[in-house]
Amino acid sequence: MARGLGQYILIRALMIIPTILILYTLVFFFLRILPGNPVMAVVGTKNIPPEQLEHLMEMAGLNKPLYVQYFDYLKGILHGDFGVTLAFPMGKPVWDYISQRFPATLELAIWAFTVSVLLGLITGVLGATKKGTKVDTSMRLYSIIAYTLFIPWFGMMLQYVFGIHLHWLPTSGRLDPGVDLHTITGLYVLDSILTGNWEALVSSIRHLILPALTLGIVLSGAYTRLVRNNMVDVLSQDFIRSYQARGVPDRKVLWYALKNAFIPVVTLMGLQFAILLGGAVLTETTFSWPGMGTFLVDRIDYRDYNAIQGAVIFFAFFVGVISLIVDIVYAILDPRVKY
Amino acid sequence: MLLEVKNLSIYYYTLTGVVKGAEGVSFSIDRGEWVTFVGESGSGKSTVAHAIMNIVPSPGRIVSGEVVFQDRDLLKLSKEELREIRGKEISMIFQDPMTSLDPLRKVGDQVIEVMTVHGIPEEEARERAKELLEKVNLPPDRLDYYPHQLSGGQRQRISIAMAMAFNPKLLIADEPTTALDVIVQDSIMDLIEALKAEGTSIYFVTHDISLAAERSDKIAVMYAGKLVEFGTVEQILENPLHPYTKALIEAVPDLWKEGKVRAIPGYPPDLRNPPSGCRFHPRCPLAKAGLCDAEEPEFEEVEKGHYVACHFPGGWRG
Amino acid sequence: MSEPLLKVENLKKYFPVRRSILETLRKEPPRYVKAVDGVSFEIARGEVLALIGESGCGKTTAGRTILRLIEPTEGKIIFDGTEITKLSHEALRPFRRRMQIIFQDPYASLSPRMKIGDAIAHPLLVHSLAEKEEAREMALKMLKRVGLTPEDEFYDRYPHHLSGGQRQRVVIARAMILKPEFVVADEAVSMIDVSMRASILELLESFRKEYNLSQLFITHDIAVGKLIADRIAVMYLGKIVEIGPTEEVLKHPAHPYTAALIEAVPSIARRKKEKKIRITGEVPNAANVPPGCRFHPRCPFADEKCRSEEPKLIEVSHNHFVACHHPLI
Amino acid sequence: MEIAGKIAEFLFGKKPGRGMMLFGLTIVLIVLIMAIFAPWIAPYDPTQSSDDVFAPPSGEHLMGTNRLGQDMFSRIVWGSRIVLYVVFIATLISMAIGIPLGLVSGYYGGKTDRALSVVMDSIYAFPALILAIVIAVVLGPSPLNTAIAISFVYVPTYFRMVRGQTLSLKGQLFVEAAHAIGAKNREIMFKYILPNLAPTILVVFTLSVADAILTEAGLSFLGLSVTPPTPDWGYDLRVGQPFLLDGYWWLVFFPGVMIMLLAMAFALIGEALNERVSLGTR
Repeated sequence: MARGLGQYILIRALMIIPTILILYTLVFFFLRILPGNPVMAVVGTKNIPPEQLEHLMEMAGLNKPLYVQYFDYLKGILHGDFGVTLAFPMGKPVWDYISQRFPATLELAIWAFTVSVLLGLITGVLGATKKGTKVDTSMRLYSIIAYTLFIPWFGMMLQYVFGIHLHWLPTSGRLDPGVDLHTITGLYVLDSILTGNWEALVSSIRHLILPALTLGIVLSGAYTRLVRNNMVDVLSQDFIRSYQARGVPDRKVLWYALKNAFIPVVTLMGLQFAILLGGAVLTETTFSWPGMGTFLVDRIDYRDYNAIQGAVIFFAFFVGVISLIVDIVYAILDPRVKY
Repeated sequence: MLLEVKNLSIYYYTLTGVVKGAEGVSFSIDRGEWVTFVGESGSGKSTVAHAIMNIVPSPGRIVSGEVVFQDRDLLKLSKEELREIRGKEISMIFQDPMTSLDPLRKVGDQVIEVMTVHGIPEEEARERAKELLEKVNLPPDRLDYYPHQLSGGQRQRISIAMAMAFNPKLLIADEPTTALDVIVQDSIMDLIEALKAEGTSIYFVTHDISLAAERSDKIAVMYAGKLVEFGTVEQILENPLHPYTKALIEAVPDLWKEGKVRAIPGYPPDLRNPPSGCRFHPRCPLAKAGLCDAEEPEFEEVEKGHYVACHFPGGWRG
Repeated sequence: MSEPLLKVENLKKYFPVRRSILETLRKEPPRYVKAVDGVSFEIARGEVLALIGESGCGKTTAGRTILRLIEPTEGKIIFDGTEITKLSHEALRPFRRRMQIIFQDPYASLSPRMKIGDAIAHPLLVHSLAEKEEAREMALKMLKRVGLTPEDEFYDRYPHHLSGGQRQRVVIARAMILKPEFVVADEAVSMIDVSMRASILELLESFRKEYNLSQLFITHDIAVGKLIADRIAVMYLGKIVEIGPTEEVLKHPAHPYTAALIEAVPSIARRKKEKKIRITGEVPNAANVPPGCRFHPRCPFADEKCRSEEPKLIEVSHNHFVACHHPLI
Repeated sequence: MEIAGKIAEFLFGKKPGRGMMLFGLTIVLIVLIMAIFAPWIAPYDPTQSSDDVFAPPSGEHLMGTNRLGQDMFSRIVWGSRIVLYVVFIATLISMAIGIPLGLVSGYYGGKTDRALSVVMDSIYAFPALILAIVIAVVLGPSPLNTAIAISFVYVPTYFRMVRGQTLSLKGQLFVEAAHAIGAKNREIMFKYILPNLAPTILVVFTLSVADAILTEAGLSFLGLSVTPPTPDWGYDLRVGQPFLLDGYWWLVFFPGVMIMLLAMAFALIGEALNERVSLGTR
């Protein structure tokens, strides 16, 4: 069994490759269907000497035939080379940015994810166990409202109330100015604990609260709905009544029902993570959070196609890894999964 | 008297109206007695079974009646008192063995749990679980299986093993063999009979009156939420008094009987809006206008232990 | 006996077992579920053959394969002298008119979004047997014929307005409007309430008389088989183990499995029974068929020969065949 | 007439979710009227600057004015045109591609189906907003381009839903019955499968419109949808954010509320429809 699971994980891991390839191909060709070329896009209509243009083209690898570029870049990725930036500051490895920005996004994602799942579970179970009552209706409304909250707006409202009006929490950045933190993982909360820097810990948590709540609440709506519906479904099944008929205490029965209702939620988590990353772009922009999202938006302003390409492919890889983890968790939780 | 059900009514409050799942049902079961409830889908036979355990699924509600089990009304017990009876004094087996076990837990854990929630230490329960599996003719290693790894028949055996954990006073079997093939059905019936031999009373639900014929002591016939006839096997099968009972017997194909079967004309009624008077009157050959469609017949004892709710019991005999 | 309407020879249907990614990568040989494994029989015009067996014995697959709703793996299906096994879908269409099927589940065999009248009329349009108006008229007549009156009211109803018994009448009407010569009735009454089963059976019987309709009546219930069939075939794990005239098979079962099946059927007429044959266990997985006689692991009479050698169908009495090394008669 | 009555009954009949349905339809109707009659409803020219900057909401300026002195209410009214236009075009395109592709792919199966599914799944699994950003960047800011970018990311939604449903319907008995009566594949797809898909398509349509509204707002918030001074809710939100610190809340409050109300309206309609659909087949 254990060996089977190990091999399953391996094979499932290999299956990320086509997904990333497809997205890479899509993005690669998308970014090249525009008239002119990426370098032209950056320099615009500025009159620059032909030799300098030539040099720029070479630096970006754009003077080679398309298919050579395609495979060159692919080869580069395998060595962690995501190309260089084309716009200010020019010629810096994209990977340097990614390695610096990604931990910030990951930290935000982890907290937002936790908030969303916890909120979704609580509200969903509440709705299902009080099915048909006012509580149920409110939970369903909560689900729809949370789902349709517009992240920047919701973020700004929280900034306005808790930051600007009440002065409780900071509204931008990851740390208060003047707080020093020696980074190890790039996840500030973790780093503060690892280095025993309590001032930084408090500061980083305070900075996390509003962005994580914003993103977490918006994402929780989908969980509320799914948990509620699954739970209602499971609670109406025979095995639940058969537990009751055997004298199993209600508390335990509810727990078993939750376990069953949770399995489809695991599948949703994979997809939700993708939505979470999309939402992170908006959240980071709203809260000036120095992550992958603000990096992407930054580069968009410069029309820096190499950097955009690098960032998107990295996102694809990350999404692939998450779906792998989700599948493994699923296989462990559900004995019916065959591998 | 082990179980006495008095005037039990269960309604389902659905979005499209109130379905009167069972109405005014009264009967009793003696110690060691096997009573089979026969009826078509929607007749209320399973609803009553669920009500005895007080596990009527939502949106159903018990609206009136008493379920007196060993001199205590089960419907008035506290949650904890009821929980102690469930699975220990009264056990239940469900219709669909595919859905009546938790798919995420090993069957062994589920069997053991029946005993631990009623105060038996884990270790002892594990030993007894093995014995129970042997009793239902399953190898003890099946305890380590997940439900999806077992066949329907094997799962139903697991359910019976759980029901046997405490030598219950009453076993409620809700169509336990409907999803199974005849040969497996036969062996499951043998197991239930074995349980009865140890003194357990059986409340058995089936739509197949011939299955009722073979092993039960008494038969209860239900139609459209009403108990229409109740008596010993001989009384019901050899001297049926309700026209529905008679029609039901004649509608079932029988390997050992020559001649045709006869359908009952019409369709079962919609229980949101049941027929007035006797609920069977639109399909009944004896129905008399002004009486059967207006006045509900009383459920009365016509001979010793033989009850019927009909204005013309046995009326076809002239 | 004249030329049979339907002749099935050595019909086989193997389903490949879905392999996990691991198994595919390890290049493990593909395994098959041998749902139907060499079935042969004939049905005369106007004859009803009951195909009886427990769930998983392959009876339903056999019925569908004969109609080529599932493609056979091997064997021949000869309908009215023409082999239809290898016909293209286009060439098969005229035969679709002549052979029909009635499914077990009346809830699933009608499209929820199609008026039942249109569902009945559609076969006529498919085969260009009538124009729209005419098809409607014929469908109305058919509704009346199967007892769904007032027919013009029923025509416009959707399946979810109907009870199970009524739906099965619609399904029968849809199959019968083409005036087929042969019908596969797959457990046609097992999901119908007991009180209405007899009327559905009567309806089928009336069509047999009217169209001289041959039927392959697939059922798990021998008692139903007894009621309607001229002959009975008993299937076990993809093979016919016994076939013969209904009376003969029921009174003198030659295969231990048939005998056990008969004994297990509950009955009002024979209330207290004593068991002569007791078989244990359950039908094995069709992906893992036992060697020799397939029934030997459960058979009380099994010996060495049964474990190694597969029995062939032999005639034990007139027209009564059994595949057993130790037939009971 | 009879059909109109049935539709009215379906939409407003005394069924669960009636409140949600009514609320949703009312909001959609209001926004529609705003868009159609914008020139008559808006009191000012939305792009006209004035000296009256950062005026708080008042009788004169219902939703205040921004840093250029433009009337926010007029901008909101005119902005509805952009949202509706983009979302309508985007949904139309993605349905036109996703539905037929999913139907044919699911019905016939085979290698093409598998290849197509892998591609669609890959796109589906990727953050929709980020993909839309990439496409919008390449195409340049214009409402039509935004619509194309959005439609691209929703094709897989329709494809997967239709394909999945087709697969499950294909295995249903009534489809097998259609084969048995000799119906051709085309007839089976259009007469037996498509009508049974319709309710689900309707539900997914409303939900994906809700989603697309938020995606459109996201793109314009990032400055990828319109060029100034075109009035657009998402863009106004972005431009107003820096002034939140000074307490000018109305610059962001109203555009955001509109985005959400419209998205919520469609989500509520979808939820109500979903309930009706699952009720109808029971």
